[in-house]
Amino acid sequence: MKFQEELKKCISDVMPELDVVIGWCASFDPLHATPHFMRRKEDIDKLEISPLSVHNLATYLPGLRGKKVGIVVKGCDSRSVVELLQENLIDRKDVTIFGFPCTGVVDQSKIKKALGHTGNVESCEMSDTALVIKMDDKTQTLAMAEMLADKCSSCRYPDAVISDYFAGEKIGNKGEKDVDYAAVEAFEKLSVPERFGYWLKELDRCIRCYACRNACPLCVCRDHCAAESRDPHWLSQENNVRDKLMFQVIHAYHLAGRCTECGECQRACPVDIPVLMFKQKMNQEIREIFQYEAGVDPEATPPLLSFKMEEENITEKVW
Amino acid sequence: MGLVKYLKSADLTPWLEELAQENKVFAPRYEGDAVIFAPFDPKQEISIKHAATMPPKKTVFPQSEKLVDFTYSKDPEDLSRVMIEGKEVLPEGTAVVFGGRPCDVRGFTMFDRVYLAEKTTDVYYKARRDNTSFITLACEKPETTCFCHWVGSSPYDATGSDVLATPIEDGYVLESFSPKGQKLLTSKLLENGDRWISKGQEVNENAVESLTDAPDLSRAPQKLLDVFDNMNFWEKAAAKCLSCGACAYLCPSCYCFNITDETTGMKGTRFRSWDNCMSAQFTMEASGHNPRPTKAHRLKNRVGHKFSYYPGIHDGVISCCGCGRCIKSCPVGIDIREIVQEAINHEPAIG
Amino acid sequence: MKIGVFVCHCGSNIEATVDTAAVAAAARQFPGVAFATDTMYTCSEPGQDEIVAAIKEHNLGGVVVASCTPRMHEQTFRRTVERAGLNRYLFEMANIREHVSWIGKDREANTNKSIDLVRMATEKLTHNRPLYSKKFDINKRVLVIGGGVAGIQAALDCADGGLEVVMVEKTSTIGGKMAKLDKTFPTVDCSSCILGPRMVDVAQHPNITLYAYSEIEEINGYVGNFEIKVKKKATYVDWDLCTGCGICMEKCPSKKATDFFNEGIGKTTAINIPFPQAIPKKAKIDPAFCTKLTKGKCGVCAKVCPSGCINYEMQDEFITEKVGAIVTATGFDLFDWSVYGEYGGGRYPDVITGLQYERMLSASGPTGGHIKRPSDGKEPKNIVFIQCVGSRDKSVGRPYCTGFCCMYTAKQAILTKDHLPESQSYVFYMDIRAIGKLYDEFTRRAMEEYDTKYIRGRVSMIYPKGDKLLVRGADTLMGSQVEVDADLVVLAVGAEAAAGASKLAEKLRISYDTYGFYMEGHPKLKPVETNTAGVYLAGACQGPKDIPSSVAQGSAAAAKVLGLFSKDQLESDPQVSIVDIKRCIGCGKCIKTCPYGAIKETELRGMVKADVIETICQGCGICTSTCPQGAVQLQHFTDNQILSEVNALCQF
Amino acid sequence: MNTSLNYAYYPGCSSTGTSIEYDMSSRAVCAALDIQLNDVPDWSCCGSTPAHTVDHTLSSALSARNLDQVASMGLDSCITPCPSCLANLKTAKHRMEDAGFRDKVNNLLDKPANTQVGTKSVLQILVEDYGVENIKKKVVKPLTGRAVGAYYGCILNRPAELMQFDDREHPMAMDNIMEALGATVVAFPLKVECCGASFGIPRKDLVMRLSGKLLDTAKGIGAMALVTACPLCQMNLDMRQAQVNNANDSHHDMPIFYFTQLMGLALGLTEKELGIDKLCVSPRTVLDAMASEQSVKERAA
Amino acid sequence: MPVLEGTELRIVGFLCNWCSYGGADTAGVGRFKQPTDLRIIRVPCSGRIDPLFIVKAMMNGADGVLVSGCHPRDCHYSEGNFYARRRLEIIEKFLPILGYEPERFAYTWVSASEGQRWQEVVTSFTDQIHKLGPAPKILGPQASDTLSVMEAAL
Repeated sequence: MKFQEELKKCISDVMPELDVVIGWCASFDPLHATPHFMRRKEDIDKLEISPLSVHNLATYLPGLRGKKVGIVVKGCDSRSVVELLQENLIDRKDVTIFGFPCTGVVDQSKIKKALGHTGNVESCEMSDTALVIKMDDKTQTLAMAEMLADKCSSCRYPDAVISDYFAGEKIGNKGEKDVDYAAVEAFEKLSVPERFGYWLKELDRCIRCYACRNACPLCVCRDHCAAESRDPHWLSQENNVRDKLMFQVIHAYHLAGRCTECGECQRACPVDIPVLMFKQKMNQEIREIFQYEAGVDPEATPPLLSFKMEEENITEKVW
Repeated sequence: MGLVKYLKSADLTPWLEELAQENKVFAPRYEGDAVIFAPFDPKQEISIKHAATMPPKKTVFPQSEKLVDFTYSKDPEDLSRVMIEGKEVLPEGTAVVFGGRPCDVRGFTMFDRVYLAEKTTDVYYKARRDNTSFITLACEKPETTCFCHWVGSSPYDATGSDVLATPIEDGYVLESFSPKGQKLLTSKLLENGDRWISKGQEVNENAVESLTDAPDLSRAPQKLLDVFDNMNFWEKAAAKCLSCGACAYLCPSCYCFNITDETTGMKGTRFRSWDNCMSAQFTMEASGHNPRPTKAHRLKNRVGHKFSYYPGIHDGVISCCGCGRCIKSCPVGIDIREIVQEAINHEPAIG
Repeated sequence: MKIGVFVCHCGSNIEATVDTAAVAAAARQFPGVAFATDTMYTCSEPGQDEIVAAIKEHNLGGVVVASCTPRMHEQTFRRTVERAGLNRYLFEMANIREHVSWIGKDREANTNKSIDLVRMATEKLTHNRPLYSKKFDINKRVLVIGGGVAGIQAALDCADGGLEVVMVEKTSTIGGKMAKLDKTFPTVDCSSCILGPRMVDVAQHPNITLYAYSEIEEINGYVGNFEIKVKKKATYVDWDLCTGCGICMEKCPSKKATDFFNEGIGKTTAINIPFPQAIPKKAKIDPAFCTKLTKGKCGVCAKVCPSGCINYEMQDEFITEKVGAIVTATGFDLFDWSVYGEYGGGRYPDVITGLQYERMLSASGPTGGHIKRPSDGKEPKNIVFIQCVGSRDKSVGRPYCTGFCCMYTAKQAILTKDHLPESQSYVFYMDIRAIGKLYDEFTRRAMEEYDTKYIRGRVSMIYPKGDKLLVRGADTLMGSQVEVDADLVVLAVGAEAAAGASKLAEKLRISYDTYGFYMEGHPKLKPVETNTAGVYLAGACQGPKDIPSSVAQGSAAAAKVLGLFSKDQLESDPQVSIVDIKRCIGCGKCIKTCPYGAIKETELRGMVKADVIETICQGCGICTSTCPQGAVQLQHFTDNQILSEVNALCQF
Repeated sequence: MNTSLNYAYYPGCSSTGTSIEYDMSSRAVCAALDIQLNDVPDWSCCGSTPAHTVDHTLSSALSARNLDQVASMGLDSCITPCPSCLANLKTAKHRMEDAGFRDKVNNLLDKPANTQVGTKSVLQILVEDYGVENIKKKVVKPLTGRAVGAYYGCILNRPAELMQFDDREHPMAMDNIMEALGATVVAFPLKVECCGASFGIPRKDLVMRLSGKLLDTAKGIGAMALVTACPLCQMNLDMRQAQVNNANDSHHDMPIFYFTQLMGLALGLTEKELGIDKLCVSPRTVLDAMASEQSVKERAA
Repeated sequence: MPVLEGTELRIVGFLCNWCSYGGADTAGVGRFKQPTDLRIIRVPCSGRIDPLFIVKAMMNGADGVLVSGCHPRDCHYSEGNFYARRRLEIIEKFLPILGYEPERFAYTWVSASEGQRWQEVVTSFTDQIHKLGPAPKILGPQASDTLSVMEAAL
């Protein structure tokens, strides 16, 4: 990535004023990156930006409130930052945002599917078009386009929507693309019992680790989440699908009008439950009813925290 | 040396079906994109090519289990006199877990030291532990995240297992390591395995070959105590932690739980459910005070417990089985190996 | 918590279709229930004593009463448990009358449903906590909206009771509809002779501030502390200087202005004082007709005004008043009868409304008390009165009876005879509604002594025939068709809610019925209260009323206000939201959505937190359903309380 | 102006007999205004009197069939000169919205009827779709001179909820058209009075009284002629005028036109094609008067 | 014995205290006959209704949920029902993805004077739910507890 050096340069320039800058670096194997907290100049050398930079680092910002934080953001991540600003959970003056032109990040589960497993990756070469992975004495080439996360294929904000420094050439908003809810719509075509059964089956394996919640940049309640409280007592701690499903609904509803579909919830899930669909459905409704999209305007008020006396797109039931 | 038998790959399913007649059999299979241990169902293909996403922990230590069912009743003479009657719900039936890996099964030995201690035996755990036998699959090739050999184990370690199955071309060498194991190997489908033993050993040795050298962790317990108060160290280590429970819940050797009561009307149940020390609630006190207020404190506890405090009271045994799931499944790729090594190599600043 | 359950028979109201004994029996098996019984009339004294006794005997910690709607007796029973030493909020009600026994006869289903509702109530009760109200100071001033006879009565009673009164009147004079009347039934005494002095009292009373030609712009606050924004509409006349001499009216060249006070009978000048006895007696300019304001020419009034009080630049002015209670007396308006095509839909000048006729009869009216046909000024001989125009008529959306038309028609028939002894009056009626002291006697006099011809039937058509109007209708008693050659037709037009009533209701946050009349707190027991504490009703704004009832209600409202203000402090409703500081993460969503600005941001050890101002919080609970982690909880309607009800009903 | 006015045309039974001149003049006028009329193929009685007085299902079945015919023409609206037909077609459409009733009707028919098409009167489309202003533009022989009154009858726009046309008590459609044609229109107070039509057979005396009153009133306000839009009204006032005179010994000699006939004249059509000669009370004097008035104007000009 | 087996379904209502609860009372005072299925939970304002209560009710076995508040602009707290309208609309549209027919939930406005209207609302909503029959239920902690039964049903 050519802009990477430019980015490192500009991070090291501002670093003196900052307590920490968050980016990505290599992880336990060549197929994974991990969040990288840079405090000293030498940390910057480790910075690596690639299609493996999947993590939405905005998740860390509320926890670092009060500190001077620099953050490297993909287009989608930057929308989470916008939301956090909108809900004054972070202070603009304390956050320095580094943007770069993002060409998309991989979906690890797609790679896993393609390769059968990813337990022994020895090396991984990446180009704009392909992933060349060496494993089990075999070299396999995967088309990048097919390995990209779904959100990337329909991405309309490849460049950060908000940034203080931008490294590299902006790709420019692909405004013409529209969010793609085909998956949701397809799912809705299923019969009632099919839909009902699907979630029971999927959520059965949920281990209630709440990675989906804690990876979510907008689940700001964190330690006070209703999921584990007795007052209010929404959920029991029993291992039952009812409570697991209910939690997903709580999560989705509390994100209504806030969620930017960064997909961290689903990515974080250690047992690969497709929990993103709940949020996509909410967003689809929010868009249709309120023509609202989260994470683009720090000044906006989310639709569920406001109202109109006459709602153009709500037709009430006649009895 | 116990019984040694040979099983043709083709006979695996029939054998499991056979076992399923007297036992509840658990075997790994795909649920969505995850491989988890589920009640064996001949109609559904099992998946044992690679270590499962989830260890078979829940087969002995369920995600949540009923401890007591209780009912209130009233004295018809005086409604304000309420009697409560509790019924202990002990697990019943025997189970066989097929397809766990040495690390997975060895994990239970960490449980045993805690839950089977004779003064404080956990009856629920004991019941399941006694009634469950493990047919463990030796690993042919460790993954990048594997480090069982760091913590005193190996790809064909049979500790905690009743039968160790080593895959060889089109079959398995089965060796029993307990009376329970011997019973499991009485099936007609199995033939004597002596002539296959060498093949099995070959596979085991290759596996060991492919391991990278393990660092010496003997200083870990002390070193971790040394950095106990160095919050700076832990804050760095925990910086990217999301304090979710994935690591603990996927860990074959994490055994913490929470107990809650749920009541509807005049009936209620006391549940025991998994809990994890990464969650803020874990140490939250009724007063509202939390002795482990930050994720740094909490990560310190998890690493410290496994590599220092537990060994400290359990004759040096590290309560980590090196399966590497906490690394592989961590949403942000925290690597416990790194942290332990950093601790070991950490030199306190002079002065 | 030990719970006592009392299932009420309500005589046979509940018992007839609910097996109350069975409900009580079932309740005994519910968790926490230490005592359960069924009683004849739980709200009666013995009934309440039984509750008190049970609380003492079984030392109950909470009580559930299954009876009528809580909107009826919740307060009653809260006081009861309080008498027994319990906190009033350790009480719940199950509505097994309005919601069960009265809406179906299936005894099994009703009993079963009642048991459910009781279970729900007990489950909630176990989550109830004692709540304690705070005291807060009140502003002992009262706002009276509307200067009709009801408003005047309320204002004077309050003022005489020593309260400061602010009266806001939409038009430029008080007096309302009554001021337009010539005489009043059944005594046929002069309307302005009774009302006039009361209007003067209002003007002169030291405790009353009058804003005429003004409207309510905005209402904020709550009982005891309302803040009112009053809009004084521009009169273009400085009322501090205006002496009401009336020279401007004599000289004003534009004499085509609509004469609202005279109901459009005749015209008036662009600058005018509605009528000689107007209070305040001040002139105002009707900008639509003033050539100075429309074309910039003229300015005569400014020249002739001896006190130089004309100001063509005058703008609307806004004043803020602080009061503790509000009496709403906005009266009624006449139904727009032009929808009745069969009466000519307004095409025939000689078809007029009863109120227009009143102005004609009035000596101070546009015709100086002479009855003249609007068309040609001739004295009419045959006068036809048609009743129920816009009353008791579904087809025009006015199914209700206005109630006073029968009487004023009779009065007008009588007065007509007095004015024109030669004349003959006909009255088309549906029924005679003459309920009231001396009322029926009065209508009889109209028929017998003044030989008014009463024809029971509706009019199907009025059409001109020569210079007369042919009125054709049915005589349902004779079973025949009748036709009357009328010179003048007077329509007894019914009353409808005053224009803008619903808008004001929204500002007052009170509810109104399908027709726009304001809803009283309870049809029987709270005739002048509303659902909003500190807001009371007087007169026809609550429903069509004649003068005596309006005056009575005016006094009743005043009595309520005086009662409210008899204490120096009010107790705040403790059913307000409170913030669990530990759980609050200071995202401010509750602050954004609170309609009252009752939640403010505070800081706790460097962290932002929300904080509820208890006296401002009105207990709507929007914040509670907005807070994702449930840190702000509306007391008595907490998540856990509602969840316990849900779980009581839905147990998988 | 909308040049593409195109309707299905339902003449109704009376147009083949007593009110043939109404049908002629309607067609002629529409042609003159290039409004395209397409006859409903194989149309039948609408089921109006007497069917609807004895059997609603039958009467609606008849109408439904006709509406279905219209639908099959691929047109979505149908017009008819006759108010009774109009009322019955509209009523049928309305009743057919009720599933139960629809089934009963469809049982009587060969195939379920599509009754989605709307029906309007010729008068209504002239006023609403074509427009009085546009009519005015087309006038070549203004009807100057004599005063006419417009008589609508009792069913043309009632019940209001069903007919959805003009004011139920005080319609103005024909008044406006006549005014546009240059006629002096006198406000006729009994516009929507009943002429007694449906009692024509059983209670002649009623007809005499009611129609008599209409004629008296018309005369009283100085009308020289009445225009109608209803075959029954026209018949009672025109064909029965002599009888009325006998019964009430009055001496009316008042021509009763169909409004379309006067329109036709104003649009320059010949009396023949408008069936003027079919009227019982001779309109000659009135027409001549108008003619002379015109010629006076022309000379003046 | 929550509902009468066979004859009733479980229908939960959330009503605001000022308008709709009053409307239901008015219906009672007017003796307007209604089906017996509905159980009413009284809340101060439709704005207090957390849409999650509705989901909770459904997942705990309700067959239908009905919410009613003051007509827009008439809210006793002036704004509550405006917020409610948005939130309820969202959840109504969301329910289908969970495998509930959207018709199982409805929200409407009934004023304290509209007893007649309340009767219509309750009656037609109850019919609607009975047409749909019982909602899918979660029968046990494990998915299999429910799925096995569902498959058996198919």
